[in-house]
Amino acid sequence: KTDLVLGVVLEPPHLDPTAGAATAIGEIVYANVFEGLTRINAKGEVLPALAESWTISEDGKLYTFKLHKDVKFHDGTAFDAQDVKFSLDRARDEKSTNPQKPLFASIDTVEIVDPLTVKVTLKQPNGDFLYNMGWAAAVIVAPESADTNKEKPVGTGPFKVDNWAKGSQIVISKNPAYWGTPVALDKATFRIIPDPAAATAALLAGDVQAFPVFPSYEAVPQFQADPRFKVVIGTTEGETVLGMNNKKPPFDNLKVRQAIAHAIDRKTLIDGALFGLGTPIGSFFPPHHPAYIDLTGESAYDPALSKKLLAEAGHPDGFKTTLKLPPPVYARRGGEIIAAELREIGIEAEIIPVEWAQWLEQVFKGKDYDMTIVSHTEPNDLNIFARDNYYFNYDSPAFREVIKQIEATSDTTTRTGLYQQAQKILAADVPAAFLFQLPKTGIWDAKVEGLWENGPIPANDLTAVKWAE
Amino acid sequence: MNLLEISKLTLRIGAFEALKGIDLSVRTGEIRALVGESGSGKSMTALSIMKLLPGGARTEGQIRFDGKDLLAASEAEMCRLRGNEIGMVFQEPMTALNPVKTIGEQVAEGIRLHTGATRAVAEEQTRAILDRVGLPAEKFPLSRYPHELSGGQRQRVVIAIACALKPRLLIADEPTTALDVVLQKQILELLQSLVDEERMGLLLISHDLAVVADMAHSITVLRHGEVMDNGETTEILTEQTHPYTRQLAQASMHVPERTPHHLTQTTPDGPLLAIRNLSRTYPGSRKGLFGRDPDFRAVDDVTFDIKPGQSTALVGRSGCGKSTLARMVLALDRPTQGQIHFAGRRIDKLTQNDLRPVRRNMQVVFQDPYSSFNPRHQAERLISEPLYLLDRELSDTERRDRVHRALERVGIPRADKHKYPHEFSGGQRQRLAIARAIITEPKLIVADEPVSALDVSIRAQILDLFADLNDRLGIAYLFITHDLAVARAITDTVMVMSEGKIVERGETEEILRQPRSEAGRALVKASPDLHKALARRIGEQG
Amino acid sequence: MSAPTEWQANISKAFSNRSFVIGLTITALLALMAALSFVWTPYAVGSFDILGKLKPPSSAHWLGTDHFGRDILSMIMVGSRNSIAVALVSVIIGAGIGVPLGLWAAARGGLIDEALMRFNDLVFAFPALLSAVMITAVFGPGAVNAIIAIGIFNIPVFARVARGAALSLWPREYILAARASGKSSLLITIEHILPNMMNILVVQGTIQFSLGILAEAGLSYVGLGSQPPMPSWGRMLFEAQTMIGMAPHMALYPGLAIVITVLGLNLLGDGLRDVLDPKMRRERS
Amino acid sequence: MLNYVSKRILIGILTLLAASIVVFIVLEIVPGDPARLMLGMNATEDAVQALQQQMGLDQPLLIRYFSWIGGLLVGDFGKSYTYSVPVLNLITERIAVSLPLALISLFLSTIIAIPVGLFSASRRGTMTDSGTMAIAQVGVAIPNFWFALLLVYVFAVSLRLVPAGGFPGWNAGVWAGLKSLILPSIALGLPQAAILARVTRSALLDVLGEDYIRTARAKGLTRRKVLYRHALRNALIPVLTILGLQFAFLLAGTIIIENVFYLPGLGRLVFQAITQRDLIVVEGVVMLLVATVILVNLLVDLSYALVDPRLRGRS
Ligand SMILES: Nc1ncnc2c1ncn2[C@@H]1O[C@H](COP(=O)(O)OP(=O)(O)OP(=O)(O)O)[C@@H](O)[C@H]1O
Ligand SMILES: Nc1ncnc2c1ncn2[C@@H]1O[C@H](COP(=O)(O)OP(=O)(O)OP(=O)(O)O)[C@@H](O)[C@H]1O
Ligand SMILES: [Mg+2]
Ligand SMILES: [Mg+2]
Repeated sequence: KTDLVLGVVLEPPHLDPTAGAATAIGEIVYANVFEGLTRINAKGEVLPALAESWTISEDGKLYTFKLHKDVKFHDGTAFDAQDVKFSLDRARDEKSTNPQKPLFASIDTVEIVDPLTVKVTLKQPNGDFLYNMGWAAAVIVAPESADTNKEKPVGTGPFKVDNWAKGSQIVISKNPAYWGTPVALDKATFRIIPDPAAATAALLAGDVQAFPVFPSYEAVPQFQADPRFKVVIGTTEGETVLGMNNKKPPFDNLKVRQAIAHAIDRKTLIDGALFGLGTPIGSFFPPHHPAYIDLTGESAYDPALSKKLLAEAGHPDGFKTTLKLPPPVYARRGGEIIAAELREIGIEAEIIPVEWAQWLEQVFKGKDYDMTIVSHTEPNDLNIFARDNYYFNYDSPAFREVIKQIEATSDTTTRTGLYQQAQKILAADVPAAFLFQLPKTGIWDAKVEGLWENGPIPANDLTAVKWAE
Repeated sequence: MNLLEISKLTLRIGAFEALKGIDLSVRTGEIRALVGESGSGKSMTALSIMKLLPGGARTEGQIRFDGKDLLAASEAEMCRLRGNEIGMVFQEPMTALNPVKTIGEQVAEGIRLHTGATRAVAEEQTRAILDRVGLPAEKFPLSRYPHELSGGQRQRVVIAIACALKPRLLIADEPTTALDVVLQKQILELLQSLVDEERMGLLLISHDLAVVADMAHSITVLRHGEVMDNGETTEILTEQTHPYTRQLAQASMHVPERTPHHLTQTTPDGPLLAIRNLSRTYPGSRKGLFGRDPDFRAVDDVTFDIKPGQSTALVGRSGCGKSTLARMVLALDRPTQGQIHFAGRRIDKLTQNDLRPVRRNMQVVFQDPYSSFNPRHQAERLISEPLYLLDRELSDTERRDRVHRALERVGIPRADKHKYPHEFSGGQRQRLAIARAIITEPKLIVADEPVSALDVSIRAQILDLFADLNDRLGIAYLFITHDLAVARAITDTVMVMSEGKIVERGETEEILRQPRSEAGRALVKASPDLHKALARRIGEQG
Repeated sequence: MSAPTEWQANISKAFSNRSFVIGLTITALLALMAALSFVWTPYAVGSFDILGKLKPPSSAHWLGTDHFGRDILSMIMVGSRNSIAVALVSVIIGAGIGVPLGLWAAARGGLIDEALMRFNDLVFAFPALLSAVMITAVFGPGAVNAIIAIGIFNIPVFARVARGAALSLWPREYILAARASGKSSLLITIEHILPNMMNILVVQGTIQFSLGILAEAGLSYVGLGSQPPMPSWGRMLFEAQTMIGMAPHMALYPGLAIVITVLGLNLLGDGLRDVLDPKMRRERS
Repeated sequence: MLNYVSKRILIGILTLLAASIVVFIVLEIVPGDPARLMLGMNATEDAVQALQQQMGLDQPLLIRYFSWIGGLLVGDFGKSYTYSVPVLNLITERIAVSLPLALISLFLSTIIAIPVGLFSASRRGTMTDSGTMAIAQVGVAIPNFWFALLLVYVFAVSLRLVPAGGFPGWNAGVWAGLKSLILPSIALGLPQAAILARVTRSALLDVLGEDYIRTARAKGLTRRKVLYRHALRNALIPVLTILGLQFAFLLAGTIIIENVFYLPGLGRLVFQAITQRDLIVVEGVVMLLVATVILVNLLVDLSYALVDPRLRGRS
């Protein structure tokens, strides 16, 4: 069997990862249709891709990429240094609509040495640069097809997009002219199934054979008990937090934030909202990362302490506030539980459900909120707490300093130390209450092999997927 | 053997006994009239024969048609009889025909059903019968729909349906009540000639003795579900042995006593109501993409006067514009042209507020005693409604006095003032309507067909009341009616209206005796008149 | 309103009408349940018991528990408040605005009438749910906005019914008589027209009420109705949807609650129509 | 007649125009920026602005309105913000699902309801009649999405007779397409059938009380013949009215049902477009739905004239 039907929850608005942030785009095209200079594998490691190798200068500012030869785009045009320069310059351009523009911010110049060699000069050293070049937003596109990639994506990957029935499914098929190791599948269909109940039914009925990110936690035990299926609970980069508006009273008071953090029972929360499938976190860092330290004890569940802290902060009877919840089920269900737990210590949180567009407008951009629940799924995003004007309104010079050092360091052990220092600062300052790491619930036919177990980045890399005999 | 022989027919609907042991017979070729006041059970008798009674009705006794007991007959047997052997014509021509089928289809349906004729043959027969009832196919193609025919024409179609297969018995349940007198005459003549031609038996139902007096061979009088009187027409009408029959006959011929002094009385102020060149046009209905029917003049250049205390009748065929004229006089509708003067003042352009003093002096009585009152108000509140027109608020005692006086004048006990409309009989309601009209002591009452919905005996009482009020209070009337007997009874002068115009006017007696206009002659000729019928019968007998 | 004797007659007629009696009983029980939920429910609806989640019906939880371990019976009881409130208020809004509009159009005729009919067309032309989606997109989901969305749809319904009834009353002779008594359109409308169409309005009100319950459930089901912690039948169904395989009782009972409520109201409406609407009465005789 | 139709079309166009203004204004005040939504949380401010410019969202309201309306007049619905394909293409793709769904449900509800109504009316007052009407009464009270849920549970999850949802596309074959529309059509159509059956029955009973029915009976027609030949056609007017209303209702009903069965129809398109702030798609779909409702109403009114000759010559 050489074809596979995969279920995905969200339909991508279009298929150009350099022009839209939707994870749904990456989940279809990353590594399958488009490739970057580097790529990130299932473990989150950086591997060579279109760049077969690279050298880094002593000062860490000059990267020289050696490109693969005989690579062709799906439309038959050849891939060379020209395309790399075009892609990177286009992403950095003033008029660029690249959703991850900050990834390219450190690039100073891009030069073509010869058709298979590119030199990239950075403004300052950046320990994450190679990793960044592995993101979906950094894939290499051809100037001829760049503008039409949204509809007719033309990449260098092992699959070509065949057909997109809007609202229903996207079909990709094997690219016979692929430069690298040929893939085992001839055809893969991504069927769009937003509804959890329908997803469950579709898997059970065999309409889809794999659901790499299954949308319903509650149905998981049912599949675990069924030998036809393999259930894989992996990790993601999604640190889920109860964000608080750090500049808005009463959340400007550390004691109030601490009180809230101590009022939340992470176990109940994970059991109730995720049916037990998440990992509790005590700071803003993924547990699977080598530099992770468990700080959940810092904000252990202790309602009595919460009440005491509240009283110390001048709110012995609690207060009224709001909790804006975006659509995902972890937020909506988690919000209900947290609101109930806050009620126990006297905080009356009115639940206001919002759509993503509203959330971005009101909470993220307008900072017009008291509390919110959201999962930060971008990898390596500890630095958001150091950003100016970020929606938490958290402002800690000490933390900024640590982040600055991390960015300028490439040495792993130094970085580990710095990461741990940063984690501790956050756990102490409680700019947000840290809840859990979002799980990746993958369910697929027991005979399917090679799908990613974890989600270091949003992708359904099908290059190694095949049916067992 | 009689064609139809009903004996001891009893009919119960629930606990209510609608018919109590009726005996009735119709011979072949005989026209039998079934007469009685409203609710006496006439229709129930007819429906019993057809076995088309409402659900829940139970019958006892015997109905023999041609020797066969219909009450024992199966539904299938009845279906074979209906329309084939027994035909029936209903009262309301406007609703008796299926609006979505052509008249041809509706007539042919029964023919095909009973004779099994082919479409072509049935169509041929349909043409013939429609031609016979006066709807020749050249002028009235079979493809016409009922709404494309007038009331009289529709009733002809209904008759054609009933007579298509030359039934041996025809039942006609008030076939003309909904039509004006001229049409009534035509339809009755049509029925008569059909019966004569085919030697059918006809059971002709009516509430009006005068209507059937001319035609029927024999009469059965029904009251409260019981037969009161029964016999040959001449005998019944001339001898009037049964008191109820006598009562009916007298009511039909009743003329209130009036002192006609008002007629000669002239007032220095001139007429009470003066109408000058009054017209009312209704926009024509739209036809097709470009055209529109020409505007329709419902009232056309009408001029007349009513003096104080004068009682004037406005007579004419249905649709000639009488009600339209009345509405304009009452300032409920605005004229397109012309002027209306009331008590020396021009009123057709006044605002609602300026109309108040006028309205106080001009009140109205309508035709339908059932819809003239808000069903949710008590009599006291209903009849005191026009007091709203008085310039000052009345005290409670004054108001009560006025109500009592008005009730007294129309002959309703004071105690009834707390009753609701549905607790009064039709005649009492019409008295209440009159009480409401006179409570402001107006100078003019416009009455639009105030007695045409009432049974003859009640009609006589109401006419007396009108005459009496005219005498005692000197109220002038504009009395709209299509019934010449009514006009004759209580008016001094009469105006004949035709197609929006007043074609003739003069003293009532004179005009009714010797109409000069064609419209007037047609009306007079067609009016049922018990006197004349009696005279004719007696003459025939020698 | 109505003549007392007429009332008595109607009441005795009503209680011999099967639809009316069954409908009234169901509706009364519903109202009772809603009222009771203010003072007592088997369990508090705000308290979670994650360990006891998704339990099938038992003697402890008659209708079982949901995914947070809440008692479904208690949720249904409290949810009935929400359904009743939303449906009732939107009927009041619809009737409060629609009826005067319809009466006005019928009394004035002409341009105003035409304008009202066009407004009706406009509102009717929007698929109801779609407008509700748009309204909640603007104002955010919530009970109040659900009320507005449903209420807006009730306006033309009541306007149309009121207009139709008033138009059939205006040519009545008692209205002509009142006009001949010099009363203004407004006064006639208040004294004669409105009281005489009360029956029709009551019947329509019942119908809209039951439609309102369905509409609220639909809106809550797509997440646009009232928000937690207030339980709502539609949202309970939405949440049950993903768990229908393991906890069908979660989908069953709230759905039944909706069906029984709507059924009761419809029966009540049917019964009322039989008793009050003269047209039907004539048809029966 | 022609005159009447042209007048109705004119009114329809005015209604559409009014609707377009209402929709445009309502969507204008919906909070949320499509450009920001597309670019996500890491986007820089200038990237968002650049995208807004690309989408034409930086233009003033009036200009956008008129260019949109102008486009509509020549059949150009604009270009989707998120999908960046012509809105018309999106709509035509989705209509291929929604229209069959609505039509099949309408067909289903009609072929069930009218015979049931006739059957019940012809046995008026019997146990069969009250039994049928009791079932219909329950049917009216069932929310279609709940019914859909139960259907999925029974037929797709437990019995696995039909797919639980999804739509393979018409290229996968007509039968495959129809198969995936079976449950949704039943979920939509059956509750409607209950309503329609009740209306049919009561319209028939109304008509059976008319005088001309008595005339027909007096001709010798049996009850049954009267029912079919005289009553049915006269009862069609209220039935047609409800059918017209139902079509509009079905179109709206598809919004929920398409979500339950994850069918790629108009309903889901518009729902999704609202959450993604793809306003131009929302506007296009709303206009289309409104136009459909107006058109269906017109057709229903015209079909009245077909049924009832009295209405043929009216102004
Ligand atoms: N379906 C019914 N149920 C109960 N009573 C009825 C029914 N139809 C008629 N009646 C009653 O039966 C009696 C006789 O009615 P019927 O229709 O025969 O009177 P009628 O003499 O034809 O009167 P009209 O001149 O008004 O037509 C009346 O008292 C009437 O109220
Ligand atoms: N509102 C209207 N619009 C158009 N035509 C009308 C209107 N009202 C009445 N007509 C027409 O005007 C003519 C006169 O009507 P009117 O009611 O005055 O007749 P009428 O003499 O009172 O008849 P009837 O004796 O039947 O009451 C009729 O042909 C009628 O069709
Ligand atoms: Mg009768
Ligand atoms: Mg008249």
